[in-house]
Amino acid sequence: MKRILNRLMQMLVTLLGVSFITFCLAYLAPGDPVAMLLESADTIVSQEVLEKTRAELGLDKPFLVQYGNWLAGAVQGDLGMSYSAKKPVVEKLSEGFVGTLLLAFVTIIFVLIISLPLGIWSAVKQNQLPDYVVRFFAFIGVSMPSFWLGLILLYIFGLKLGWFPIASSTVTAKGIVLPAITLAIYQSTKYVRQVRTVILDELHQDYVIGARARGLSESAILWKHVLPNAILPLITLLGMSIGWLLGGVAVIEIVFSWPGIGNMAVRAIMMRDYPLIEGFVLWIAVAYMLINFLVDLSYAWLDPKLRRGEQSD
Amino acid sequence: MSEIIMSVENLTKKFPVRGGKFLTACDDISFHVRRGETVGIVGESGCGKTTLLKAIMNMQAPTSGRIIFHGEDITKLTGEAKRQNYRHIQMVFQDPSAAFDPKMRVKDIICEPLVNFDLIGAADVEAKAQELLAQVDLPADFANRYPHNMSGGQRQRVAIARALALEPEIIACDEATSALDVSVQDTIIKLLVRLQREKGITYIFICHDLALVSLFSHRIAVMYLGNMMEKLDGDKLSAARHPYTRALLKAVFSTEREKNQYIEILPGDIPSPLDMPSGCPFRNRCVHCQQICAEKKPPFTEVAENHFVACHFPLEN
Amino acid sequence: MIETFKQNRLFAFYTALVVLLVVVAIFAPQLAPQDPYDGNMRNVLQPPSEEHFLGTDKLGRDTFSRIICGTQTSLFMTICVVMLLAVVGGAVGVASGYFGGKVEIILMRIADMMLAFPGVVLAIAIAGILGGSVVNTILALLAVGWAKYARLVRSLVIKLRNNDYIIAAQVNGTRTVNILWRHVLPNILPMIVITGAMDIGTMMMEIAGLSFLGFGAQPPTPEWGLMLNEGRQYIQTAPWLMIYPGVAIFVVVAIFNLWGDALRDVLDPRNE
Amino acid sequence: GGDSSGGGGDPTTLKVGVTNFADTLEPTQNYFGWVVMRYGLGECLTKFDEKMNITPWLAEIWNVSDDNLTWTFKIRDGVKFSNGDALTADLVKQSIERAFVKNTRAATFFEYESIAADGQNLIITTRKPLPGMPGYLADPLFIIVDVPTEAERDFSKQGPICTGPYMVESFVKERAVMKKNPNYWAGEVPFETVEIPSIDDPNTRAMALQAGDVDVAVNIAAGDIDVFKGNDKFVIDEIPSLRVVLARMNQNPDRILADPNVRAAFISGCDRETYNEVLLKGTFLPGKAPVPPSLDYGFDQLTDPNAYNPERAKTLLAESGWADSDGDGILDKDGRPLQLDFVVYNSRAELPLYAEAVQADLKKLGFDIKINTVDYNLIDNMGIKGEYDLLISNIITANTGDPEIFLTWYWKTNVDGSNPQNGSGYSNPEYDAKLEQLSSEFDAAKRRQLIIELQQILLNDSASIFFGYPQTNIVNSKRVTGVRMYPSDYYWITNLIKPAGN
Amino acid sequence: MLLDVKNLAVTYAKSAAPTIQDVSFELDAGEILAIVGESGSGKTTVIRAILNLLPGGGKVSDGTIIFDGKNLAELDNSGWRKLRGGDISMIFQDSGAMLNPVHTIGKQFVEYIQVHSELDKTAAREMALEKLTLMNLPNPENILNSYTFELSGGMRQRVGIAMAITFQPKLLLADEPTSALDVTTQAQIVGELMFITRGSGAAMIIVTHNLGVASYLSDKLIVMSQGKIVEAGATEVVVENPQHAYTKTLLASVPEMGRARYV
Ligand SMILES: Nc1ncnc2c1ncn2[C@@H]1O[C@H](COP(=O)(O)OP(=O)(O)OP(=O)(O)O)[C@@H](O)[C@H]1O
Ligand SMILES: Nc1ncnc2c1ncn2[C@@H]1O[C@H](COP(=O)(O)OP(=O)(O)OP(=O)(O)O)[C@@H](O)[C@H]1O
Ligand SMILES: [Mg+2]
Ligand SMILES: [Mg+2]
Repeated sequence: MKRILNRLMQMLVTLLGVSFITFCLAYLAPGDPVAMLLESADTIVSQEVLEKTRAELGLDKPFLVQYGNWLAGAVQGDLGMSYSAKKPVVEKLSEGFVGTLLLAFVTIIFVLIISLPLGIWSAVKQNQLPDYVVRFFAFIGVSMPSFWLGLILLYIFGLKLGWFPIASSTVTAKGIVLPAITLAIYQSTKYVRQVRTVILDELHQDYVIGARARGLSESAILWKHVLPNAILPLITLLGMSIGWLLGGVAVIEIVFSWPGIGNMAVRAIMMRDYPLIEGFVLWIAVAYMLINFLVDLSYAWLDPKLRRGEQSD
Repeated sequence: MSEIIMSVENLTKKFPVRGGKFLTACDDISFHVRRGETVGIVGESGCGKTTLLKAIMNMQAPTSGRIIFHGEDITKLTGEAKRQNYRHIQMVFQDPSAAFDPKMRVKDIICEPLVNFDLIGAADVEAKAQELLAQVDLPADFANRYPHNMSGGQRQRVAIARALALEPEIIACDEATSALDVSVQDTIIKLLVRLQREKGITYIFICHDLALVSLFSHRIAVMYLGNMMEKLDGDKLSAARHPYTRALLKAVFSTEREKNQYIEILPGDIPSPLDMPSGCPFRNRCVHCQQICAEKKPPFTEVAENHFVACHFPLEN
Repeated sequence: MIETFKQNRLFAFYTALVVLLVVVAIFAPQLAPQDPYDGNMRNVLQPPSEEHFLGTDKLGRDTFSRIICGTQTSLFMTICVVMLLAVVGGAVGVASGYFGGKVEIILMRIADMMLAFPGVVLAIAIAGILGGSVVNTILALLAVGWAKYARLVRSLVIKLRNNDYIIAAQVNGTRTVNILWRHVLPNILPMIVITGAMDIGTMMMEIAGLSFLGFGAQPPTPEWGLMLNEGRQYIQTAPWLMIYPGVAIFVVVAIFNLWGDALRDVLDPRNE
Repeated sequence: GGDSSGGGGDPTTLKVGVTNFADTLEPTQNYFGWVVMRYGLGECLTKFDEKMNITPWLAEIWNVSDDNLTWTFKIRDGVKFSNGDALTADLVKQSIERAFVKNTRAATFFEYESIAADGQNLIITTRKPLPGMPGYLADPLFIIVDVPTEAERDFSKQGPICTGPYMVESFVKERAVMKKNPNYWAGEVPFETVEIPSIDDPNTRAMALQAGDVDVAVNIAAGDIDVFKGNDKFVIDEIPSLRVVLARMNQNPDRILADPNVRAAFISGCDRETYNEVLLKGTFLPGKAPVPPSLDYGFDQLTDPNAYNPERAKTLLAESGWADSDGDGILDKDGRPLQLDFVVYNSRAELPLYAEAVQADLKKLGFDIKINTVDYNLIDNMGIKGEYDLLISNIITANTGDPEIFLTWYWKTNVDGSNPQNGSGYSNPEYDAKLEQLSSEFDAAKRRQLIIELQQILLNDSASIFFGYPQTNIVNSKRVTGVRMYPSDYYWITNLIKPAGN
Repeated sequence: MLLDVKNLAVTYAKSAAPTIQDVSFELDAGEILAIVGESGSGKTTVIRAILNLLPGGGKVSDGTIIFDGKNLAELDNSGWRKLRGGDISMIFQDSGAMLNPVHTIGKQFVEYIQVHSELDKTAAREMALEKLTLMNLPNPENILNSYTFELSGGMRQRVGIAMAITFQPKLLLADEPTSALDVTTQAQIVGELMFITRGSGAAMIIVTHNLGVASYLSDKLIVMSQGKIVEAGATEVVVENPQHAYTKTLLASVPEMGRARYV
């Protein structure tokens, strides 16, 4: 319990830091936020109006006060107004959220389906043909730019074969397939290697020799002993990937016109929509922390050392 | 009897551990070291030997207590003063393969202390290295080897050569031979003893092998759970009077088979240092334990000349 | 050195490939058959032919020449990024790992914060806010990446710090500066080099990704990511414009990945 | 090309691939009204036909008083808003007044003395004679919305209540879904639902159409149009547009382009013929003057002093004292390199192409052109503020029926923000005077003459560079019929688009 | 004869020279054989070769191992599995490390029992409890529910021994079973090993570098150096009257209480 509380405290501190950095970033960025908020394509607002709004929004206060206000708002779920959309950042973010969440989820499922069996297979058959084949493809995969792969898949399966939509400006079951597969291929190539390394590491542990000496069969050793041990490092990896995916995978979302948060972020950056960028960065930080926290929790639950340590506290 | 060169006074080291508790690794340890002598410190794993040595080597500040050397408390030294102190105290590590920078040649390794104190120039390294190697019975051509091209025993000789380079007054050894085969251990010990005779070096020799310590220490201190239990002359070990020391002696197997019939098994495990028994730390395994042992920690008493025992009921010979 | 090559033929082979790439990068302007910036605008979007080995792009520039020159851009940016990462991250790591204390706590907290981000996204944000350019891309990747190196180096230094031979050096009276310089640095260098070498591929890809999004190199720079982005417009009518830059990225990244792997096998102390 | 366009699909649903810059459907916000109109949601009092003639729409008929100051528009009977409210002159009045309150651009079209509703008649009195009035009211800014419903409806979130054939079902920037307006006044509405994904990337849009993801796609880029040409599954409606691609040149003091010689050299150095005929495959006509040849404003009789002539460009630069003193290939003067910041946006494929072509051509003359790609939404604001040396955009020249507003916005002298659209610092009293004349000239022939003269002034001053005039297109699969491109570019989704079977 | 090892040679890498060579010895039921020698001399290799558990691609490159009349080289996979933990058990230097850290000891003990018998879970657990009790382990129920990291070194070693004797193996292989332990614990474990083997009539091969332990425990002694047996014989004879120079040095180097001191 104490450990978890500790973790939460640490997360809060980190979040505070992240929020401060992003706020600084936006604060230092060129452009007058009030003007950006009020002005649009064809309107220029007079100096008095600017000053007045600035005072209203508290943007004439010292930097730290402004940060405090922003933080207070953020805590209550108010991240300010998006310059470009002229609507609350939170609302804007939530629009992209569904797409990103779904894409992340489907991708991870694909990744697991592809990489776990292949990784295990290649570890068990170390330095045999299956291992070489799997490693070869994994290697091809890591060296291939994902956006290029995406374009090629789009060309073949979207355009030539017409199986999947070219642009999924909305969340659809069909539309998610290509981006998820592109991401999954890209991620899996990494995973296969990692799974392989982790499994190989475990296979070289003493307890495997112990199990053999007790007459256990190789498959029992693999499934009952090696995998439970391998799961911990893999969970960490998985957590990192999910966090990464939740951040929105800008390039892929753009290639497939997927309405996710990464796509939105790139536009926000192009439009210099700093409140939205801030909100976005903060969201990523929160998502990452949450995932890490969950990973920690799962450790506390899966790792007997931690589980027992908890009880004796 | 020679002069006292170093005295450890009431040295205590506590480590904070999770849950706000403290682990007492060394509890009120005191002893003297005399010039030209070997002090052997024995004890089972976790009894605080390394912690004690780290305090002596000024690598870890003790929680309380002093270590007087050359008239000053060296635990208080910092910065340049601390560095200068190392001219007089050197150390030999347990694992001869880990004690060297793998990227350095032997000559650079053994002359590094001299270079550090600007005692020799770069030009003299080769010659000085060969001289030092000769002292530890290694051929001169070892000067240009790398540590990984040598056997464990050879490496330990290099380590000793490095410790000798500054001609220190004290050399501390933490399990300096326990990673070696017995035959190699034998030659290394012989080397150490020879050097002691030639140069009057003082050793503080930490070890868990009672038999080994008994064979070449002038003084022996026995530790258990951070506490010192008995201090006596090396040649009088068989006359030990602390039940723990006795138990240790009885647990030593011998190649002389008839001796093995005296093997006696001490029941129970060493308690966790986080969960120390009250009173005498050894009482839960001691067959002579009585009421007072649980209540009062036994003080050191001199039961014979230069023979101190921390026990309420020291055994008779 | 020569010994290493003899022992590890594969490593020698990959090193040769890397050297070849570097040579291509350095002499790209001389090697490119045509001016990568100036094309014949009357001769645009030509498919591969004898004259234009990989065809021409939307401004009639020779794709092959642009890809060759892209090696320079790509390699230059990547190597800058990786070296800076190693230096900056390494310095932070050594400082916090060896000295510990408050400095360490603060630095590592910041590093953790940086690591709490998917690097690419943050790099996009930074590059986007600073404005797309080669220098800004390098800065963005540096800002995002240093933490990983700092963490790595710190953990290496901490492990090292408790190593007997570092303690021995202290006991020998070695001054701190010398310990860092003579004992710490040479012993962490292989790991830094390995990490750096293995990162070259990744960085190359990230740089290309940034350019692909328009936050990296700007036209008319011959940069592969940018070329891919431009080629994307012609995926149907001039697919070679999209395919070859991708192939170029793939080949170069693959070579560096192979080399990085081999280098690790050669340098990694654990493999001795 | 891939010929796998899905044949089937739901006959009650129309899918249109568009580019969308609007974050909301509030017609008075920014230029978002354009989108409201293009999506078949909003309608105006008047409308431009295929020839850019003003025709009645929500207003049946109109006339102007003899003093040319009072306009009377008769609002069509029987028109209903999508919620069933009847359209009255009073509601129209409220709607127009709302536009004036919400957007300062309204006043750049006309300033009114009064607006009044009299039965179904809307009476607008202006301060000065405004010959372009009926055309002004065709601008999407003046889309007629049901103002009273604003009390319970957030237009910017849920979309306004209008009179068009379709109404909003859902809207986010990336995608709109419209549904049939059950109360539509002008005949049958053929589709139950219209799905409008926003596919900003022109190439993706083309692929989506080709793959059958959408039935209709707007503005297929030059690079892709060949794929559809000669493909019997698609119909292309391509017309010369009223658009011009131009780059504003910032000639405020201190800017390099303040020197007319440099501007002239710049323009002379650009081989516009090649850009349009080769790079853009003839989908654009080579540029010269502000108003495209598709509008009859004397294109051929205008003379361009800055026709392609790199030698002249070199001479001009030398005259102005630019020389390559440090041998880096870039000219410089007083230590300042000839470096220009060229602002571009991406959602129209030709713009970066022009910019890069210019960059390549002018490099040979010693210009160092830095391309700065920004989002479309930032363009106008940057234009207003003058944060550029060159700013390229694709602009409609006759959104009110003739180029008057266009010629005013971008080049009329901007005195203390009186004409914010002209952020370039261009100012020529002669030009302003002629504009003044034009603004109250009712005679068509005289107006034409004035417009020709205005253009010539701009050309002589090297005020801006006009790259080319696009063809615009809309391409549809043969699943649907009735898809048309209008020169005004306002009307994309109409109730004339029907399933092919019917 | 229970075990007959003849001319055993083991090679690790493909091309390298054999790590151990020409190792031959015999063992009868109930006998204890100790193997001593300097580190790296191949002691571990010998006993791992018997169970075919050589690490890192090690292979028996020559010689035969006959156990209980069977040539082990002819065993197939399932034959090996039956043998391991059945007729031959192994005790390691750190038995704790040989157990999976994420499962409880009980779970692994039960699993092991079920691999070699038809017992159901409860019966297997009963059996495990019984074996642990045999090893003087206090509170065996508790131990079954523990993870390895929760036990002290001595306890782990006892758990290892308890598991090893579960199926009354004919041969116990012990690789430095006391080297990681303190002297007092070492004495405990050595005592227990002695008690168990003598009690059950199992034969044992114990690898140790503690000559004292070897002479205390074993009937026969093998001295190895650089992959070869340099001396072998009855323990008494070898210890008291060593013939080979290496054995002599070795014995002379052992620090013995009461010997001539160095100082
Ligand atoms: N830095 C530390 N933090 C917390 N506890 C420590 C630390 N260093 C040592 N200890 C604890 O202090 C006690 C004594 O440790 P020390 O290393 O001095 O024992 P030792 O006698 O050298 O044992 P060994 O023979 O195993 O080397 C042990 O229980 C150990 O766990
Ligand atoms: N997996 C392996 N691959 C290659 N060589 C090995 C391997 N394991 C051991 N060896 C080598 O075989 C030789 C014998 O090793 P072994 O472990 O049998 O020695 P040992 O007598 O048990 O030593 P110790 O007393 O240190 O345990 C050593 O020289 C060692 O380097
Ligand atoms: Mg120790
Ligand atoms: Mg061994």
